[in-house]
Formats: sequence, C-alpha cells, structure tokens
Amino acid sequence: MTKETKKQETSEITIKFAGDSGDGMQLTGSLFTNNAALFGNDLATFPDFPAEIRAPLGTLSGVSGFQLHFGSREIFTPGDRYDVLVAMNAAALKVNLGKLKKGGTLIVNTEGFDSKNLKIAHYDRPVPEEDDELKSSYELIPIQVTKLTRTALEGVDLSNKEKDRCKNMFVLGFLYWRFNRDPTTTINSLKKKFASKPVLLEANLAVLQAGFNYGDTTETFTVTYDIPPAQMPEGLYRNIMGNEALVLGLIAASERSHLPLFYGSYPITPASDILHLLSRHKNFGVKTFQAEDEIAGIGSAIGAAYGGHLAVTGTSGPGMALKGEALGLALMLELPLVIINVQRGGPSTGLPTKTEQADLLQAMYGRNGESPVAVIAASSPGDCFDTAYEACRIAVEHMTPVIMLSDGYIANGAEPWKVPEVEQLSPIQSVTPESPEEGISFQPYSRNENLTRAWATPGMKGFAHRVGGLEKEALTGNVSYDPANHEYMVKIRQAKVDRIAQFLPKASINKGAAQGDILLLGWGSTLGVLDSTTTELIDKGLAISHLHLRYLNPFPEGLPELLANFKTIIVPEINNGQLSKIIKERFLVPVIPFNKIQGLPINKTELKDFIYALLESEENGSIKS
Amino acid sequence: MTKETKKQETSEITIKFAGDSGDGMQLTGSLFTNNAALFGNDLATFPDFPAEIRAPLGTLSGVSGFQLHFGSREIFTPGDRYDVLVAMNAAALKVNLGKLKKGGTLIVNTEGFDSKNLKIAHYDRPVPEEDDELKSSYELIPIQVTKLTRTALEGVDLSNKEKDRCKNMFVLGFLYWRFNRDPTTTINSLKKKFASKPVLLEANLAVLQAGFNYGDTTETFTVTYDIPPAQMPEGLYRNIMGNEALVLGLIAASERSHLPLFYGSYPITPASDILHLLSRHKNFGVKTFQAEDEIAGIGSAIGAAYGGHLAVTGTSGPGMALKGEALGLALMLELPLVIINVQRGGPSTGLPTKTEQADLLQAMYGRNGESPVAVIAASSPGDCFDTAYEACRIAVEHMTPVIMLSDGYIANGAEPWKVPEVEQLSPIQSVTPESPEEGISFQPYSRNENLTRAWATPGMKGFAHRVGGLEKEALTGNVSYDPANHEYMVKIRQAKVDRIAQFLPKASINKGAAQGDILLLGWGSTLGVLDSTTTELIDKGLAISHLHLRYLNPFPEGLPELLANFKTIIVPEINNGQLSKIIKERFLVPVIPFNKIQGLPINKTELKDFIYALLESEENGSIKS
Amino acid sequence: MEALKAKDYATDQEVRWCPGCGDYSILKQLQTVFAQLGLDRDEVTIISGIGCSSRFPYYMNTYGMHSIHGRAPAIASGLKMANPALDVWIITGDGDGLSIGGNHLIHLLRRNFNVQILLFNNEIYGLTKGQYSPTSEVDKQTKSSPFGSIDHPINPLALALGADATFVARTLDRDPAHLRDTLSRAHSHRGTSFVEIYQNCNIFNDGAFELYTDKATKSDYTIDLKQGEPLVFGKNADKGIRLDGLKPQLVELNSSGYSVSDLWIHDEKDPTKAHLLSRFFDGSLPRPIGILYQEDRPCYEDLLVSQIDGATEKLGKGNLDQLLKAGMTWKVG
Amino acid sequence: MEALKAKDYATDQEVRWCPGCGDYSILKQLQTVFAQLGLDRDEVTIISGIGCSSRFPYYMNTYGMHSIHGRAPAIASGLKMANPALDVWIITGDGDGLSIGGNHLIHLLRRNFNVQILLFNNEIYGLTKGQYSPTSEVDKQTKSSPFGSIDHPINPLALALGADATFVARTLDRDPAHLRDTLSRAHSHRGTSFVEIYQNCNIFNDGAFELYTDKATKSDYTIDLKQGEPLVFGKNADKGIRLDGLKPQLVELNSSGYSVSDLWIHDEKDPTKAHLLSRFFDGSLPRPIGILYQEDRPCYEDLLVSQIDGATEKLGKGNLDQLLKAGMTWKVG
Ligand SMILES: Cc1ncc(C[n+]2csc(CCOP(=O)(O)OP(=O)(O)O)c2C)c(N)n1
Ligand SMILES: Cc1ncc(C[n+]2csc(CCOP(=O)(O)OP(=O)(O)O)c2C)c(N)n1
Ligand code: SF4
Ligand code: SF4
Ligand SMILES: [Mg+2]
Ligand SMILES: [Mg+2]
Repeated sequence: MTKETKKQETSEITIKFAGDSGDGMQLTGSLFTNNAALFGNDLATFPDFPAEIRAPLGTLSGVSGFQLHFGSREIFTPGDRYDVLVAMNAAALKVNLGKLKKGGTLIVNTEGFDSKNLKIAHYDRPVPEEDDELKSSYELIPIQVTKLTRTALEGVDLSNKEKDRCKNMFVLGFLYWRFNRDPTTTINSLKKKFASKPVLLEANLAVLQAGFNYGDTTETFTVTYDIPPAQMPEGLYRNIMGNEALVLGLIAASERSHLPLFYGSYPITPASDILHLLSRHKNFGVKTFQAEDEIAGIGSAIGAAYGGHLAVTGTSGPGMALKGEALGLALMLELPLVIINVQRGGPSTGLPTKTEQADLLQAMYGRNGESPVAVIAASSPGDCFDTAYEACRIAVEHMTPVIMLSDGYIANGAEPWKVPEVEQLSPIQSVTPESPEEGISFQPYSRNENLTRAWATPGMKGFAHRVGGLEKEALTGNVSYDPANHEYMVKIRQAKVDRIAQFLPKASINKGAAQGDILLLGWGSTLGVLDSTTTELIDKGLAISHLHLRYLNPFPEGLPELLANFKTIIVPEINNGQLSKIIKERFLVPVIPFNKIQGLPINKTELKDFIYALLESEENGSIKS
Repeated sequence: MTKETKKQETSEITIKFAGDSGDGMQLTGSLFTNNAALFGNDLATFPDFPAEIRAPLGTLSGVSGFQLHFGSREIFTPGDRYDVLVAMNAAALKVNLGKLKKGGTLIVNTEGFDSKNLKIAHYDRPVPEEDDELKSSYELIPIQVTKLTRTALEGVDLSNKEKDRCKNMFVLGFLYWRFNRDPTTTINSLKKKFASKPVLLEANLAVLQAGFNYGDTTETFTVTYDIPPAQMPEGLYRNIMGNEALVLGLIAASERSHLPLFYGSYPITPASDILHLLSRHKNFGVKTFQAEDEIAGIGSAIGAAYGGHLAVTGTSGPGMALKGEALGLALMLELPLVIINVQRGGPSTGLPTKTEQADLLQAMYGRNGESPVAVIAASSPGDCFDTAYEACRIAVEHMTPVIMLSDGYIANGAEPWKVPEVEQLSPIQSVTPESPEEGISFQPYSRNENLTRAWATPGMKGFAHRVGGLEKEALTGNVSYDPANHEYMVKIRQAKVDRIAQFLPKASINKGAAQGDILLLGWGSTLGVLDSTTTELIDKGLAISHLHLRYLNPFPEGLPELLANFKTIIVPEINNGQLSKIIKERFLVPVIPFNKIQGLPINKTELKDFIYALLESEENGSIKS
Repeated sequence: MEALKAKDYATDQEVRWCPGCGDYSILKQLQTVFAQLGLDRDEVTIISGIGCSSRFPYYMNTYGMHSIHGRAPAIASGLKMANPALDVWIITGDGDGLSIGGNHLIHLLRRNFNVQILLFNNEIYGLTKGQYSPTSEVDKQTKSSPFGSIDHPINPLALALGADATFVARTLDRDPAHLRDTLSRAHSHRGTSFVEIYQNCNIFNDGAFELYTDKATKSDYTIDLKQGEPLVFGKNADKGIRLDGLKPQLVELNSSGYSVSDLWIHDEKDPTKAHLLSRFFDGSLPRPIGILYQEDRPCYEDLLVSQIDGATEKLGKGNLDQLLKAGMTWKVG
Repeated sequence: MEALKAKDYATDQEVRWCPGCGDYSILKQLQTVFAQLGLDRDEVTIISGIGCSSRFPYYMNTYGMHSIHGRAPAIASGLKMANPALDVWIITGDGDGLSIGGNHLIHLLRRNFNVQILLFNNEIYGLTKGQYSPTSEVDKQTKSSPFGSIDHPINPLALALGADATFVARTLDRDPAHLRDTLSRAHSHRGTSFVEIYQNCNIFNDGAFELYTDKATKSDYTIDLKQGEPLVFGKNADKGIRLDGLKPQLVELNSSGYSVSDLWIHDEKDPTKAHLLSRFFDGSLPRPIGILYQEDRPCYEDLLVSQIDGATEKLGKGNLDQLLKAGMTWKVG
C-alpha cells in the first residue's frame, strides 16, 4: 500500500464522540480533552447524557455524547457544528448527523449498524457504506472497530466482553493519529487508572496503539491536521466543569471568610453534583446535609446561617419554586445565605437534562411580598468559581440571601481554568456585633453604613435575641405592626440590596467599543457565544459590542449610561425574554430579544443570521423593538 | 332640662366603633350597617381585628374596631378619617384618635379610663373629661356607659356580667338618636338573634332604647344629623363582605358550568373564611377539603380538576409561595384551576392581619421556567363575586390555571351589593373532547381555535391518556425532548394565555374622559379610593381620569392606546410599585408610582396631596418619572 | 367485549428503565393483575410522583398522571374526591414517598382514601443517579455519602402502622406470584392499601434484597404471612416464630422442643402483632412478606359523599337564586 | 455568676396569648425548669414554627427564632449541625408539627438530633381561629367542618414511635410538677426528645383534656408511667393494667382477684410496651402520661462531627491551595 499523508494546520476543530451509554464515549472525550489541554490548546467541552434513565442498548434515548471544541485561538463554546463525528452505532449517527458540517469527517463503527441496531434506532437509511448521499456529503470513514480491537488483543487473557470494552481506545488512537497528537499524556492517565489491573492496562494501551497504527498504515486519510497551542495568559491551568468550579468557589469562600461551610440540599438534576463533590471534602470541615426535601434543604441552611456558618443551599427550578417561602424568611431575618439554582428546561419538570435560562424572573420575584434579594449569574464553567465566591462575599458582607444562577450547560460543560492563587482571593469580612453597653440590650436590627445588621449567633455571650418572620421593629427586631415602621422596613430592605451596587465593579463592555450600533447584552451561560459572535462581527466591520452581566440584582452602576451608547440593544437569551423584560422595565429602553427555547445553547450561526437579518430590515426601515 | 335639637342634613359620615375584643364593637357596627343599608344609604365598612391572638383585656393589641362610611351619595371606601369615634376604653382611644377629624365627635365610655385601663394601655394623657386639649379639639361626649346600662336593667334577672354585655346597645341607641335613625330593623334583628333567650332580648332592647332616650333627654347634643338615602341603581341589594361574595361567585360558576365545585385549601389568614363559608354549602354539592398543607391543597385541586371538577384552591402570600411548583404542573397539564390569593402584608409571615398588594409579581413570575398563567384581581367586596366567576370562566373555557388576587382589605370589608339574577350570569362552557375516530388514539394536546385542549377526564370511555410534568409532544402529549417541540410548546402556552384577551372586554376608562392630563391606573382594592379621588379632582377642574384593571394577564386589548392618551400616568399601589414595573416593561411608557406600604389602604387625602404636589413640581418643570 | 389480556394494558411508549431493572417485573405483574381482575382501562387512573418508578403511568394504557415529586397522594386524594368510582393506583418510590412526600403519605393513610399505593423500595434514588435514600441502611456509600451515610433509615411499614394505615403489606419484584397475590389483595381492600415492594435497582444498588429473592437464601430469610396460619419458614419448613411474652423468638422446630402448635398464628387484624412483624429487621428474624395488617375503617370519600348527601337531605338541594338573595336584603327603585 | 431565677428567662415582651390559655402554664414551667437546670441563656436557642404556641421564643430570654409554618425541625437541624454545643428546643403545635410540618418531624425523629421538641397539642388550630387539626377527633364541628370533620386523627405518639423516635413522652399543661419532670427528663435524653403536651385552648377547644386534668376525674382517667413500677392508677390506686397475652386489660385490684404483682411493669426501653401504651385511646383505658419510650442511639450531629474528624484524620486537614491545583494541571508561559 502506498501512502501519502499531508499535514494541514487548522485553528479549531469540533469533535463529537457519540455512542451507546456503555461505549465509553465520556472517557474517550475526557482523555482527548486532557491531551489537548496539556498540549496547550484552548478548549470547551460539553457532555450530552441520555435523559434521566439508562435506556436500553442501541436506542435513540440511550445515546451518550461528548463534544469537544479545541483550537489554537481563544475558544468560547463547545462549538455549534461538528468537524468530526464519531458514531459508534446507528442511534448515535441518527441523533447527531444533523450537526455534522457538510464535508465533515464521519467515523462510523460499522458493527453498530447491524439489523438489530437499525431496528432499535428506527434507522431508515441504508447502512453508511451503502449510503450514497452520506458518502457524497461527508468524508465517510467506516471502521470495523470491534473486529479490529479483538484482533489487536489476540492472545490477551481477557473475555471477548472485556476486550470489546477497549473499543473506544481504538477510536481514540485513530483520532490521535489524525490530529497528530502525542498520546503520552493519555498513556500516563491510563497507567494511573489501571495501576492495579495490569492486564487491562496492557489491553487498553495495545488497542490505543492499534488505532493509531490503523490510521498510519491504511490509506484512509490523505490529510492529518495540526492544531498548534493557543495563546493563553500565563498561569497554572486545569480543565474544569462548572459544578466543580462552583464547589471550589464555595470552599475557597469558606476559607477566606473563616466560616465553616454548610450545604443543605436535596438531589436534583443538574445540581446534584454540587452535593456529591462537596461531600468529599469533609476534611475542609465542610458539612453536607442531604435533606428530606428542598424546603428542609433551605431550612437547614437558614438554621446553619443563624448558627454562624457560611450556609448554602442548591437546587434546580422545581426545587427553587419550593424554596420561595423560606427564602422570604431568610430575607426577613437578614441572614447571609447563598441559594444556587442550576437551571434546567422548564416549566414544571420540563426537560430535566436540558439547559435553559428561564428562572431569572423567578429569582427576582418568586416570593410573596416585597422581597428583594441579590441575584448573580455565572457565565462559563470556570466563572462558576468566581461567581460562587462573589455570592458568598455579598451574602456575608451584606447579610442577605443571594441567589446564584448557573445552568445545565455550564454546570456540565468544561473549559481550561486558570487556577487562582489563594492569597489573591479577596478576604471576606463578616459583620460582627459590638458588645452592647451595660444595661442596654442588644439591637439585632441596628445597621452599619451599608445598611447591614450585625451577625450575632447563638452561643455568643450577651447577644441573646429573637428573630422571626413577622415584620420587625427597626433596631430592636421586636414584632411590630406599626404602619410607618413597615414601610420603613420594606424600603430599607430594598435599599440594602440596592446599596450592594456601590461595592461592585462598574458595568463595562466585555468586547468591542464603548459605543456603537449594536450591543449584545447577555447574562449567564451565553457569554461564550456572545463573545465569539461579537469578535467575528467586529472583524466583519460591524460596530457591535458585547456586555455581559454577572450582577442582575442590583445591576452594576454605569449600566444605563452604557446602554444609551448604542442604537440597538439585542438581548439573546435561552428563554422567552426575561432579561429583556427587566431591562425594559428598569431603563425604559427598547430592546430586541433573541430567544431560543430549545433546551440547547445558542449557537453562533443562528445569532449571526439573526443580526444580519435585523440589519437588513433596519436598512429597509422596518426595524422594530 | 330644656332641649333644643337642630337637625342638619349631611351627605356622608364615617363612624369608627372601637373597644376591647369583648365589647361587641363588631356587632354594633354590623347592626348600624344593616340599618343604614336598609334605609337606602350607600356604604362601605371595614373591620379592624386585633392581630392574630386574643390579647389581654384593655391592651393596645386587643383593640377591635369597626369602621362604617355611609352616605346619601356614592360611597367608595370605608373612609379615610372619622367624623365620629366611639372609644370604649383608653386603648381604643389611643389607637384611633389620630384619625378623628379635627372638630369630630368623640364618644367615650368614661368607665374604660380607670387607672387599670390607663396603665395597661400606657395611656399618658389626662382622662378625657380632664383633657383640655382633647376637649378643645373635638366635641367630647363622655358617657358612663356601664352605669347607665345597669340602671336601665335594674330589676332584670341577669348577673352584672350579663348586663354589662349589653353596653354596646346603649351606644348604638345613642347613635341612632344622633343620626335620626329608625331602630326598627335593628329591633327585628335582635328579636331573631335572641329568639330563644327572651330575657336577653328584653335586656338588649331596653338598653337600646335607654341609649336612644339618653340622647333625647340629656342636652348632650345640640345637633342631630340626617343622611338621606343614596341614589343607587335599581335592584335587590344586600350588604356583603369580599370573601362572602367570592364564595358566592364560585358556587354560581359551579352552577352555571354544571361542574361540581371542589375547594382544597389549608387555613391561612385572611383566606380561611373562604374555606369556612364554602364548607357550609355542602348541599350545593360543594366538596371542601382541609388539606395538610398548601401543596396538598393545590395538589388535591389538580387531582379534582383532572377528575372533571371545577377545582379551586385558596391561600395567602406565604401559602402561595408554596404552591409555585404545583402551579407549574397545572399549567403543563393545561387543566382548569383557580388559585386564589387573598393578599396580606409581606414579605414572609409579615403582617398577617394587614392588607397589601405585593403579590402581583409573584403571581406573574413565581414559578420556574416560562410559565404564563392568567391573573385577575378583584377591586371591591362585591366585585369579588364577578372576579371569582370570571376566574372560573377563564379557567374552564381556556383550560388554564387562573390566579385570582384579592386582599385582606376587600376580603373583610363590606359594601352593598346588587344581587345578580342567575340567568344573567353568562353560562360557562367547558371544552369536551370529540370521540376519537376508530383506531386513532385520542390526542390530549390537540387544540381548538383558541389554542385550548379538550378536557377528557378519567372514567370517560375511550379517552384514556397520560399527562405529566415533563415537556409534552404537541398533539399526543407524549414525553418529548425534541428541541423544536419544546420551543413550540413554550410559545403556544404563552399564546394560549395571550389569546384570552380576545375574549375579554376592551380596556376602558372607569371615570373621566378618555384622554387628559393625568391617568390614575390601578388594580385591585384601590378601586374605591381612586374613583372617589378622581371624582373629586374632576370636580376641582383637573383633566384626570381613572382606569382600573381587573385583567392583569393578559391585559385587555386597547390598553396601550388609552395609556397614550394621557400626559402623566400615576400608578397608586399598596406595594413598592409592582404594576408600575409591569406597565413600564410592557408598554415602555414612563409611569409615576404612588406607593403606600403600611399594611393599610390608600386614603384619598394622601393621594390628593400627592397629585397636587406633583402638579406643582410639574409647573416648576421638575416632574420626573 | 372481549376479555382484556395483560398486554392490552400496555401503551405504545418505549419502556425506558435500565435493562434488568426490577420495575419491569412489577409492570408486567400489574398488567397481569389488571387482566385477572378484568379492570376497565377507562376506570383506572395511575398517579405517580417523580423517580424511575414514577415513570409507570406512561406504560399503562389507562388514565394516568406523572405528577411532581412527592405529591401523588395529594393529587390522588383530590381525584378520588372528585370521582369516588375511579380505581386509583398510586406509584411512588422510597425517595418520592418517604423523603419529599412523607407528609402526604401519612395523611393519605390516616384519611384512608380507597386507593392502592405501591412504594417501590430500592433503597436508593435511582433517577437522580444514586444517592442514598430514607430507606438506605446506615453507612451506605453513595454519591452523596462517600464516607458512608449517617441517617438512621425509615422503616416504611412501621411508619405506615404509626400513621394508622388500614392495609399494610410487603412483597418483592422477583416473586411474581406473591406480587400478584398481594396486589390483588390490596385492590380488594376498601381503604388505602399500602404495599411496599422490594425492588432491585441493578445499576445503583444491585442486590439490595438478594437475600430475600435468591433461590438459595429466600426461604430461610423471608417468611410468607398467611392469615390464620402459624409462622413457619425455612427451606424445609423447619423454623418458626413463637411469642415469648411480648418478644418474638425464633425456634428450630425439630430440635428445640417446640412444635408448630406453639407458634404464633398470623392474624392480620391484630395491630400489636403487625407492629412486631414490622420490626422484624435485625439479625436472625426472617423478613415478613405478605399482608401484615388489615383493618376495616370507613374511607374518606365515602364519608365525604355521605356528608354531602346528609346536608342535601337536611337543607334541601342548594338553590343558587335563594343563596344569592339570602340574608338581609333590600330593594332599591 | 448568680444563679438565674425563672423570671430571668422571661423577656420584656408582652405575652399575647388569650387569658386562660394553657400556653401560659407551659411558659412558666419551662422557665422554671431552665432555672432548675441552671441553663446559660446564651447557649439555649428556641426554634418554633407558626401558631399560638409558636409565639413562644418571643417570651424566652434566650436566642430564638419564630420561623415559618412547619419548618422548625429543619431549621433546628441546621443550627444543631452548625453548632452541636447549643441547647436547642423546638416548639410546635398540632397543626404546625403534624399537618404542614409532619414530614420534617418524622425525619427529625429518625435522624435523632439531640434536641427537645415540644408539641403543644390543643387539638385545634388556634392562631387561625379554630379549624379542626390533625389531632381533632372525628365529627368535630369547627369553622371549617360545620357538619363535623371526617378525618381520622393522627396519634402523635404512635406516629413518633413509627418514625423510630428515641424519646417519647406525654404531659399536661395543667400538671405543673409532671410537666417540669417530663421537660427535665427530655432535656437529659441525648437524642430527639418528643414531648406531646396536652394544652387547653380555652377559646376554640375549651375542655378538650378536662378528663385528664380535672381534679375529679384525673386520677381515674390518666396513668402516670414510672419506670420499673406497675401500672396502677385510680383515685384510690385501686385499678391496674395487666397484659393478657398481647392485649392490655384493665383490672380492679380489689375485686378481680388480681393484685399489683400481676400488673404490667412499665419499661420505657420496651418498644412493644410503648406501642401498646401509645394505643391506649379507647374507652376504658386510662391515658398514659410520662415517658413511654426511651432508647439510646447515636445522635446525628455526633455522627457528623466524627465523620468530619475521621475524614480529616484520614485525608489531612484540607489545604485550599492543593485543592485548587488538584487533578491534571498545566502551565502556560
Ligand atoms: C421538587 C423536586 N426535587 C427533586 C427532584 C429530583 N428527583 C427526581 S426523582 C428523585 C428521587 C428518586 O428516588 P425514588 O423516589 O426512590 O425513585 P427511584 O428513582 O429510586 O425509583 C429526585 C430527588 C425533582 N424531580 N423534583
Ligand atoms: C405557610 C403557611 N400556611 C398557613 C399559615 C396559617 N397558620 C398559621 S398557624 C396555623 C395552624 C396553627 O395550629 P397549631 O399548629 O395547632 O398551633 P396553635 O395555634 O393551635 O397553637 C396556620 C394554619 C401560615 N402562617 N403559613
Ligand atoms: S436506575 Fe435503577 S431503578 Fe432506575 S431504571 Fe435503572 S435500574 Fe431501575
Ligand atoms: S386561641 Fe387558644 S391556643 Fe391560641 S392563645 Fe388563645 S387560648 Fe391559647
Ligand atoms: Mg428509590
Ligand atoms: Mg393547635
């Protein structure tokens, strides 16, 4: 066989690994990710688990996927469409083909297309090798993965079932060849993973090598690709998922505030991992409590906050709905409390495994009475660290509940994260009460210049006092039905939250000029796509900028001024227009919502298309808000 | 004694009866009210119970009050300030004096000012007879009520304790004399009440007469007042409280929809009376269920709705917060359900016995995900009937949850209500499914032209189907994770609620011209004060109008056009500006909020003052929104 | 109408439990029982909460509602009040029914609506991928308890008895005949029938009940309760339980000098015996399966209906016009 | 420091219960018990829900929280985890604790936090002005049940036992000495002490417990349980309870041929006896007061702390810098 392989340099690649739950696609993806990260690529990943239940073999609902976008330039999102799709069976192909770029590379395991597979997946095309349309649209690489794996393991002392579980290494090896990757880091990972199982280690390494060789020795490819390292700020990096970063942020805040961390929660997708991860860190003094329901989750956190802990509760939308009443109590008590909502598709049980940003209005208003709390949102997996830290800081320093919004997309997505140095994390100062003067009893609701009351916790000598959910008299905190006092307290609770803005960074543009034609105004997990869209459109000559809000209540100072600098404000959201509503109400400015409500992140293409269409209609004088 | 009494005609009078819980002020007030109503006065009343607990005798927190505003012209509210204050003890005077008009009449029971009373009430003025300031500011009428009552009952076979319980009749008789009232209706009421207790009847009548005579024979008054009947539309009237009217509205809707009524609820002030009143009407087939909590309250109602009943659940703010998750389920199931929130002071437990309008944003947004439901609000005690009826109509005809907002003020307030004729209540039509064709299975989520699905209930032959809280496939209702389907369903649920507007009366001005300088835009229990303020200011020559919203989601058609007709829109609310927010967001128009957050209704004086101050600043060019 | 077969109670929806899950067996047996009882599909409603087990309604060709977490008992109560004639089955899990839904469960039991409630106890949260549940044993290592759980577990049957349940039973996913019998008995009880079903979650808690389902150990570790019969068990029916005062005592029938006639006779009407049986948890005592307790007590919807009938009889059928015009009225004009 | 007196535990807030309410007596006795035990006011925290009874914290000069309806057990659990050294008392009512808060209650009991929970049972909703409660007897006419209630009541002690409570007792507002003793015993138990207190609501349910508190009837209708002593009661100590197999039997000591030595000996360690006592409800049997059950079981916060200590010992005290830099890292630049 003659062979002539060209190397080609490329700035970014998106690969989707897809197969049955048992096919090991998550591991394959992670290993490739680590390899790329250590090599110096920037990247973003997103796993795509089957919904809720382990579905039967070969079914559409059982498809498990892992998406990796890596490159030599800044990578913002896991990618809209795939350059390479690995499909281990018919169901995986059926589910994912729509997103493979025309002309992209399609690697299929031909053994995943036997008649049983086709039937279970309701696959009604010809098998790939016989599918002319497929072959003409994509670069099809059919591989008999099982057979080749078994061949590579001939003579090894393993059952066929065990051998077949190495299949994914064959694919990985093959891809490493294709993208000119040095497999060393992966080999090291495998050595660690299988340290106690030498036979399995040997098998995995052999199959990895076989996959690599397969590329090298067959004439399958004529081109391999090089993706050089990306330019990234100096520092120590690790690849991190959103929920992981969030957990680190909480532990860091606990350390830097010298307050033990308490987490009271009831499991719910996609927030459960926060409980799982925190429960491993008992040696940091972290107390986790799996409560009987969400109300007990927040209830226990209120108790812990009263007791002087850095108290956190976490959940997702439906659980958040249940916490509303107790959240009202926390804000009446003016105790520090962080409430995390890792949003998912709603309403009701909705789409538990899909992402959405539709709980913003709930965060703002989902309680009885005038009940302002601080609301902040994380914008990327790594940003979950900073946002969680900030949530704790605001809660403790301003004695208020803080709702932190994340979502399924960043909770499970991953990206390289520059590890912060502990000393550079600003210390968190709680407000301790001054000893009351002799004979004068402690006034739990007297406030400092930030309108914040002091935190006297049971056990502290001389500060015994009572709190509760009835309206409280200013200063003493005694029950008060006095009309003027009520109005005063409602206003002061609002003012206290508003005043937080004085301690926040001023609003600033994330990308682009401080004034121009179009402002993309976003919040939460759309950061990546808004940033990359903006970058691209600026390159194309548009006067477009991007502003991303971490602080949603209160808004940062300077926001209205910035908004006024743009002719058109577009608010892209994964909901039906919730930030849009708030911006209109607060600043009385027209905005153009771009709403996608499909349980999926926004992708660059559709946003660009929207903007261009808008510009066109603007030219035609028909733009409306 | 010589006596010369002048009669004077007056168009309206506000009397406040105040005393200890045991002094019978509620009964006294009600009897006067009925008397005035039967005489043909228009009126409005408001009871003012002590907060939650039966407080000890003579304490400030134990003061019970009843406010009656009646007149020969249209009466909108229970009145801002009192023309007459009856104070049975020191605490009652202390609590209420602030609202007695300068020059007003102050009737005090001098025996309620003994040293014990003064101490318990922390009363630090001289007793009324010795209080020169008091005497110079008001027309003081001190009466030894207990002594005179006992005197009137000399020889009657009752203990002193029993005799003393007739005290309130003395006061009532005295007032009847003062306002030239014919006591016949009251005498009849007492005869009915004490039918089985002739001695008590005799005693009460004797004391009533004694009070009347006391006015007639002492020279206390030089003037008595005549308040002629009011002009009211023809019809049969009764005096009704808001919760009472609400209950009648629900039963009427049940009859007119031919759907049995189910009410699942957990007691909470000020909504409990709905449960109490409904539970008496079992002979209308009404099923009431006192659930273990608010979640079970709405849960049972969802079950009953699925089962084909007209299902209602009711609560107040904190309970509403607990219902959020289940409400999301109901809207996903697209079942008819009425959720009543009789609002009270918040946040948290707040001010349970006080009124507030601060749960509007919660009604709009207090759930996870995109979760639109219809929201409507009652504006007066009598209007609770129509609003409850409307809530049921919308729920059943549009297969949607409907939140009905009332509040403590109208729930416990009363006014004359024109009793509707049953046939004039528009019938309510539920959407029944058509029999599916042979072999084609029933599609529970197929919709009619109003985007409404049909109501197939368990037990119906041939319509077995499954519903649930996961996103549903259009038409079949099967679980669907399909991205495009989710977006479609989110939008259709929104569109369905929006479409209700087509079946509502167009927005219209309540009072004043359809355009002008100032629009008072309100909702809920402020109807009376907005209307009377508008009337008065129009008289004063202002170009002011009043528009009151019953339908808050969706808004009625034609609203933006009307808003555009006014230079300034003032939104008075008993909250921190919630409708203000929604109007700004929806229509991008500036509004000027007038917010009172004191657990009390807005009164005309303060609203007028606000408007005049605004006009002044407008003249100075400094008006801002 | 032709008699329906088990498969006629199945829907066209793909069943989405993990292969090997105990839920499959329960589904199949329930369909079989429905066929045996000849239930009308349009008269049955299955209400569930959230959890793997709670997917159940989607697979049953009857009316059904997959509701929200823990609230199925409240919803079923409302449905039953609206239409007492319906045959209502509640499906719940150890998390759904005992964690978030514990309160609704005990109130359902005390009110005694005539429904069946099947609690699929797999001692784990399946749907959320493996946290310990209120029935997990102490020291269980799971995703949320990597150092072992410290929560003392709930005893579902003891709790149900404490809440004055009128029918309390236990059965197993892997004993189809016993499962069917128990479900039939539950159905025939008028009142709330509480049935705990030991269900294997082969993904997150495999083998939790192996001792009670495995052929090799089953007969030594379970005792099948039969009304009026002595408590005999063991592979060779050679073991029994007697009462030593208030204490259950395990006896070897051959060697101990005790014979069958000395044994405790099962009486599902005896609340104290039921209490003792619900506490057969430690060490040597076999796990009881079958009906521990059954009592006749009026059910809620019957009382409700008769109260309505009574009120109607007493007050006459409500007349809306009269109601509106009740109390003190007056005419204007 | 001078010893504190009962009144030192009172606040300056006006007590706002109705004159004559049983809550006054409980307040006074608890203050007395605090003084007897010499409790440090700054170490005590009282957590309540909502209800008349739940006003309690405002009147106790300690730390306290008047929280939201039904959730006090959850809040107290969190507080106790945060600071296990605190002396935490939960105050709840029959509505607060058994209606909306029933689930938190049973989970508190099974977890066995070292707290006291006092359930003021007045068999009515007091604060909301008189609806029947989960402990109201069937057929009770109240505001929300004008035709009589149809809900079978919860038996609080049976429920607590069913939820594996480790300390279960009953006492009365009108028996100050018994109340104090019971509260002291509850305090000394390490674990969750569940105390039901019969409390008279003289406004909405006056006399509900008169039989058990009235001098004339009290000794014939209650039995005061004393560890190791026979179940004797009656004005002249002439009645007793014996066990007839599993059934309690009332015997007249003089006339029946039975003597004190035949009687059931109270043993608060015996769960089956406790079960039987919790069911003394009908007709002839006296209502037991005192401690029905007590068991030693590790309490939750101790297990939590020791798990943290264990993990810290095993893994070393957590180092944040290392944690942040854990896993696969790489350097740029
Ligand atoms: C309000 C709410 N909280 C939490 C969840 C997440 N959740 C779904 S099922 C479940 C527990 C499932 O356990 P179990 O009831 O034992 O059912 P299984 O899956 O084991 O059959 C949880 C915590 C949810 N869906 N809704
Ligand atoms: C979420 C919520 N639901 C309902 C209420 C109204 N509520 C307050 S106390 C109470 C019941 C009180 O009964 P109980 O617990 O027996 O206390 P008691 O007043 O009898 O001492 C109710 C229903 C509330 N405050 N909050
Ligand atoms: S996770 Fe467990 S309980 Fe759930 S379907 Fe799979 S095996 Fe069954
Ligand atoms: S209503 Fe009853 S329980 Fe409440 S304070 Fe009054 S007497 Fe006590
Ligand atoms: Mg389970
Ligand atoms: Mg009570």
